[in-house]
Amino acid sequence: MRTITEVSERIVETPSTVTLRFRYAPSALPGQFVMIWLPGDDELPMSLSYTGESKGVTIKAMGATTRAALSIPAGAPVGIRGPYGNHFDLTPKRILLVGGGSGTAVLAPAAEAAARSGGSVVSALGATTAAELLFLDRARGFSETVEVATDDGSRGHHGFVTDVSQRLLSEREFDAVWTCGPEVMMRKVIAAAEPRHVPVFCSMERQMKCALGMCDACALGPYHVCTDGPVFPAPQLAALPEFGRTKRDSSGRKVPL
Amino acid sequence: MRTITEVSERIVETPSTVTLRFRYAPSALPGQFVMIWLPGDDELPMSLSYTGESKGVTIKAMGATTRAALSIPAGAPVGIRGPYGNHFDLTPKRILLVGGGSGTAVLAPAAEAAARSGGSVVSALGATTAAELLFLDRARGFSETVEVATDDGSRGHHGFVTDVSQRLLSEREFDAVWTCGPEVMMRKVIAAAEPRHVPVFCSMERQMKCALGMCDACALGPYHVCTDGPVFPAPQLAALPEFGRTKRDSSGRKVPL
Amino acid sequence: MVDLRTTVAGISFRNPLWLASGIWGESGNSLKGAWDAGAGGVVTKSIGSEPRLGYPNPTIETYDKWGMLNAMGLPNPGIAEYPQEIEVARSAGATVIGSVFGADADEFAALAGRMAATGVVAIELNLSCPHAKGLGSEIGQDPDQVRDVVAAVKRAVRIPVIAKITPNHYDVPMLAEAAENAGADAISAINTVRAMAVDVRLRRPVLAHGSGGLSGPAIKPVGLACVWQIYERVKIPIIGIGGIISADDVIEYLLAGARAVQVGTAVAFEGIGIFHRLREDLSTRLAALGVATTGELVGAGHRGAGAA
Amino acid sequence: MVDLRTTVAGISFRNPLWLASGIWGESGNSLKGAWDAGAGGVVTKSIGSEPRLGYPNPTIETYDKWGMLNAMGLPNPGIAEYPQEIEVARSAGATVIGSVFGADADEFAALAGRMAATGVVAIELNLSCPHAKGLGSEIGQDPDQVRDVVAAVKRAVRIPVIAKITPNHYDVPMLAEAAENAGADAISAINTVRAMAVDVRLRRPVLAHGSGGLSGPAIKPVGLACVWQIYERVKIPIIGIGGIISADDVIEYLLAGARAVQVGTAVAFEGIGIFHRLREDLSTRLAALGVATTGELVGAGHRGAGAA
Ligand SMILES: Cc1cc2nc3c(=O)[nH]c(=O)nc-3n(C[C@H](O)[C@H](O)[C@H](O)COP(=O)(O)OP(=O)(O)OC[C@H]3O[C@@H](n4cnc5c(N)ncnc54)[C@H](O)[C@@H]3O)c2cc1C
Ligand SMILES: Cc1cc2nc3c(=O)[nH]c(=O)nc-3n(C[C@H](O)[C@H](O)[C@H](O)COP(=O)(O)OP(=O)(O)OC[C@H]3O[C@@H](n4cnc5c(N)ncnc54)[C@H](O)[C@@H]3O)c2cc1C
Ligand SMILES: Cc1cc2nc3c(=O)[nH]c(=O)nc-3n(C[C@H](O)[C@H](O)[C@H](O)COP(=O)(O)O)c2cc1C
Ligand SMILES: Cc1cc2nc3c(=O)[nH]c(=O)nc-3n(C[C@H](O)[C@H](O)[C@H](O)COP(=O)(O)O)c2cc1C
Ligand code: FES
Ligand code: FES
Repeated sequence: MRTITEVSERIVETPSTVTLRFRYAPSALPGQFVMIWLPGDDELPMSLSYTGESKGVTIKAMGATTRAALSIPAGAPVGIRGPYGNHFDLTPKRILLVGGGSGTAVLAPAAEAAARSGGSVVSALGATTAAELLFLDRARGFSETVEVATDDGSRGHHGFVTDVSQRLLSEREFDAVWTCGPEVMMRKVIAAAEPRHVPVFCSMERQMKCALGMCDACALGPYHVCTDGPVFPAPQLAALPEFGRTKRDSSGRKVPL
Repeated sequence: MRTITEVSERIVETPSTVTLRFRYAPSALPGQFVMIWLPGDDELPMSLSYTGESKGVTIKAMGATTRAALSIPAGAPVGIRGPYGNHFDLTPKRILLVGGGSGTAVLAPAAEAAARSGGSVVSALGATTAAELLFLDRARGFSETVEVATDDGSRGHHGFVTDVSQRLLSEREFDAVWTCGPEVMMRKVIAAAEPRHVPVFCSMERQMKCALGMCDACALGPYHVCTDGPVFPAPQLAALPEFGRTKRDSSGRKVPL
Repeated sequence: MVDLRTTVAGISFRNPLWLASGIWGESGNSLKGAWDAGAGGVVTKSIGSEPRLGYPNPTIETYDKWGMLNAMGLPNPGIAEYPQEIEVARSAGATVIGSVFGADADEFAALAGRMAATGVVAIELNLSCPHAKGLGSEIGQDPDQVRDVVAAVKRAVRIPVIAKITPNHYDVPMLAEAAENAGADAISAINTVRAMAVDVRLRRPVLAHGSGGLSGPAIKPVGLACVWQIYERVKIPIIGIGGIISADDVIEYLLAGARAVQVGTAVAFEGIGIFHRLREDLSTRLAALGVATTGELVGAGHRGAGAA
Repeated sequence: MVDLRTTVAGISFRNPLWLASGIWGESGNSLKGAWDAGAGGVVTKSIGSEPRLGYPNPTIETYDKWGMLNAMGLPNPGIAEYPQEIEVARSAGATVIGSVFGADADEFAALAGRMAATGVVAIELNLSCPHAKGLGSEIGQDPDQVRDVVAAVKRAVRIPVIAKITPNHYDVPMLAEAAENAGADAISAINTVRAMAVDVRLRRPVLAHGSGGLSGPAIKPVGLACVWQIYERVKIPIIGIGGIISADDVIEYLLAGARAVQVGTAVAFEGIGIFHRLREDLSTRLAALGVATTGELVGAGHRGAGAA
């Protein structure tokens, strides 16, 4: 039940991130992910950074497989199954998008859909350094305002993107916050939004094997990220001791994040 | 893929023949057959003598299983699969029906359908003796004329039903002849109709196991009775050396009819 | 009302529908989740002596709604860390069966002992994983080794021991007999059927491991044949596994001789809600068939034609 | 144009799509029909020394479009009457492979000799029927008996001998090796997988015989695993069987190591026209994959990642 498709286009987004575009017919909603098989290597969960007929995933080098993925040329065959998981609720109209690193990949198509249907998006993008800011131009397209933070101060606010999002939350009214990035970052986003009663939705990542809610690899408290997520409303996460602290490795053991 | 259903009604038609009625949802056309499982015993091919929502088969005691079937009470469970096979073409308007013994079982629903859609049916029914005449009353319902022949002369023409059908063919115009009965009988019907260019359609019987056109049990020349039949146009049969002469037993050996 | 309670090897279960090993069974929260969803018992992932990462992905392949192929490679957190997971499920009231796998009788016995100490109600011995070299089925296909493993485990624990049998053998009941002779308290059958998928475009096996095990509706007829034949050869209770997705599937297994069943792949096809649905459907169906307890049906298929 | 011709054990076939034994194979007219419909070779029903009526009905059960269960019980007209059937097919130009089954090496050898005299191009030994006591799989599961049967048949005939292997074994390639060591010219795999169905209303097995053999798409992953593993252990050509219904299924078997394939149950699902469709689809698909002959693909899955 995998579809083998060719990479139709390969776009270098940042020094550590590429987007692979490919034709894949099944329809998908922003927030959903696919399992992408890099033959000879591994099969990984990747959020769709493009959800139209020509789909795309945006991969950041994290370990061996994702590093290898960076050099996949256009024309190379990849296996796709999915899309899996839930998606962002597109009814809120005024949206704060908080993307950390490659987290912006999954937020972009959701924000584009929101903007297309008359919503307004304010984006706060963070990265270690200016060159690593993902989808900055794309964000300008779907956002009213784009604010930026870098760890090294090479662009925008010198510091955490959560400083920026906290300020935005105090300056403006939002119906929802959509965020994806390191869990400590998302924890802070939730903490800042809570007193203002703005609901936060986080796109989560865990080890995945089956993506079918069966093998338990992606267990997160009582949830399976593959079927109950990857998008979780903040209250579900806040109740979990592991959120922002531990994950499970391939063996199912709890390990620090 | 069998449906277990209860015999809703049991009608003694003749000393050697009973009709079992039962609910069975799949739609069927006159001429088609089902595989009926008499649990603990065998599973046999039986033409549908009633093709509506409440279906029916009319069983004549031939051997051990059909004899046992005669004593199946109302309420007993039977397994049904099908319907299988082709069916009578209902476009001809003036129809001669020639039924030998239990052969009338498969012809009756076809004739009823023809009559309902404005056709006219003339029926020639044959049996060994008057008591064995099947569906005489039913035939009066769908026929313009019903003529009868018995081997012992206890009713109607004393002799073969083919004598009657031959006469009818010479007296009247028909668009088609539908026949079912012993193959020697059907051979004669074909012989009589041929010079008059009236197409004849015969419902054939052979050993059946799969009823799916796979196991070869029902091989008849190049045909499988279960999928290419049971209704055959006469020219297909006339070309076969085995028609009216041999059949295959359960082992696939050719044996005399 | 139909009474769905069932007793296997002296242990009572609230219903005969257990979660199969390897499904929702790595974490305590998931075991609890399956219990909360209505499972009558929950079998843990097969646990080994050390943490095991399992095989790289792809680890699964699916076939419409009729089958699934997997080669997970027995990933598990290892027995040292596992008691805390079982505790999560047990403290929620779940009836937990602990599954273990090992390379020889000693390892099985040691693991079973540690597993028993966690408070599980029974041990299931995975003698049948078709795709982990040196583990599971290599042992499980040899009646002598089955006997040794079961005997060693029986010496090590006081709780009931269930031997889980492979279908990939010419004489499956012989394996069950070997387990029974060595003192097994129950047999569970079957594990997955050795199988494989090849990708036509890429000219390579789909699963990273190459071969794997087939599960889901496709193997129900295989599991039924195994349970039926085992029932004719052993006296201890049998837990039927393989392809169960409907109440009628459950009843088929009961008639073939199973006292309880396990549900695996159907959880992927339908979600954990399948336990609730199966429980409701089973009650309704049994009531319609005029059956008051599932026990009435156990092995009834062997007693010739019952009333319909 | 893609060249579909294939050579197995020195015999050339116009395409690699053969009719499997037991399907359209009892009568010469049907063998001819399958040939006329485009099959590259036609395997007869397994023929024994005497006529056999087979089991009473029900002899089959179907599962949607993914599987079929059968226990025909090897009905066949017997070797005395069968030459006339083969003659019908041969005189129409068909490439006929004669399948035989027996209770021991002597009977197999005698049958094979008589079968060879009919002009078939090769003998297939049914060492694998899962539901006929004392015949087929009881012999086929024992490597010593496989060796004896194949050796005796090889002494009795000059035409190639194909050993048809059961999947119901823990070490299927071992059986193939036994056949190869005894001189078999090819292996065909697989026969049906031991299986069963139970009727819930009637509380009895559906098949009159009780158990039977599973075939159709459900067993394709099983057949592929067998062919793949056999390919790694023997040098003689392999004919892949089990669940084939599409051109991609055929290619999967080629990649796993098959040089030709046989199609059975799909004939029930689609009709004999499947041979024409498979031939057309296979040509189209191979052309799209840039493959000129099926031979290029045989075993190519083992050589690691080819280009896609
Ligand atoms: C639903 C979902 C959507 C995802 N979407 C994207 C995406 O759009 N773009 C993208 O670049 N990545 C995404 N990921 C994460 C991606 O799958 C992992 O980064 C990838 O599996 C790492 O593979 P690797 O073999 O290169 O790294 P490994 O060698 O496995 O690991 C490298 C480092 O990353 C950590 N890591 C590995 N997997 C994960 C994970 N799933 N979550 C958190 N940390 C992990 C490891 O612990 C290690 O520190 C997503 C994950 C999930 C579950
Ligand atoms: C498509 C089809 C539709 C049929 N419809 C009807 C029907 O509506 N009513 C009905 O009574 N019967 C019908 N039959 C025939 C019925 O299936 C057989 O008569 C029955 O199988 C005999 O079963 P038995 O076990 O009682 O007889 P057996 O003990 O098997 O045989 C008794 C005698 O009948 C002969 N016989 C058995 N089967 C057949 C057969 N299929 N054709 C010809 N002779 C046979 C035997 O050779 C023997 O002489 C139909 C058969 C087919 C193939
Ligand atoms: C993804 C997956 C993982 C499995 N892991 C195990 C395991 O760790 N131990 C075990 O004994 N069986 C394991 N099995 C086998 C199942 O417990 C069960 O025996 C088999 O899947 C047949 O049941 P099903 O058709 O309901 O899935 C696994 C099955 C699947 C599909
Ligand atoms: C109805 C039926 C009858 C069969 N009879 C035989 C037989 O006589 N001899 C034999 O070697 N295999 C026999 N087989 C097995 C097939 O030849 C084949 O090995 C098996 O069905 C798997 O292929 P498939 O999935 O394409 O059907 C039979 C299979 C079926 C379904
Ligand atoms: S990845 Fe298997 S349960 Fe989520
Ligand atoms: S009954 Fe099997 S082919 Fe007709």
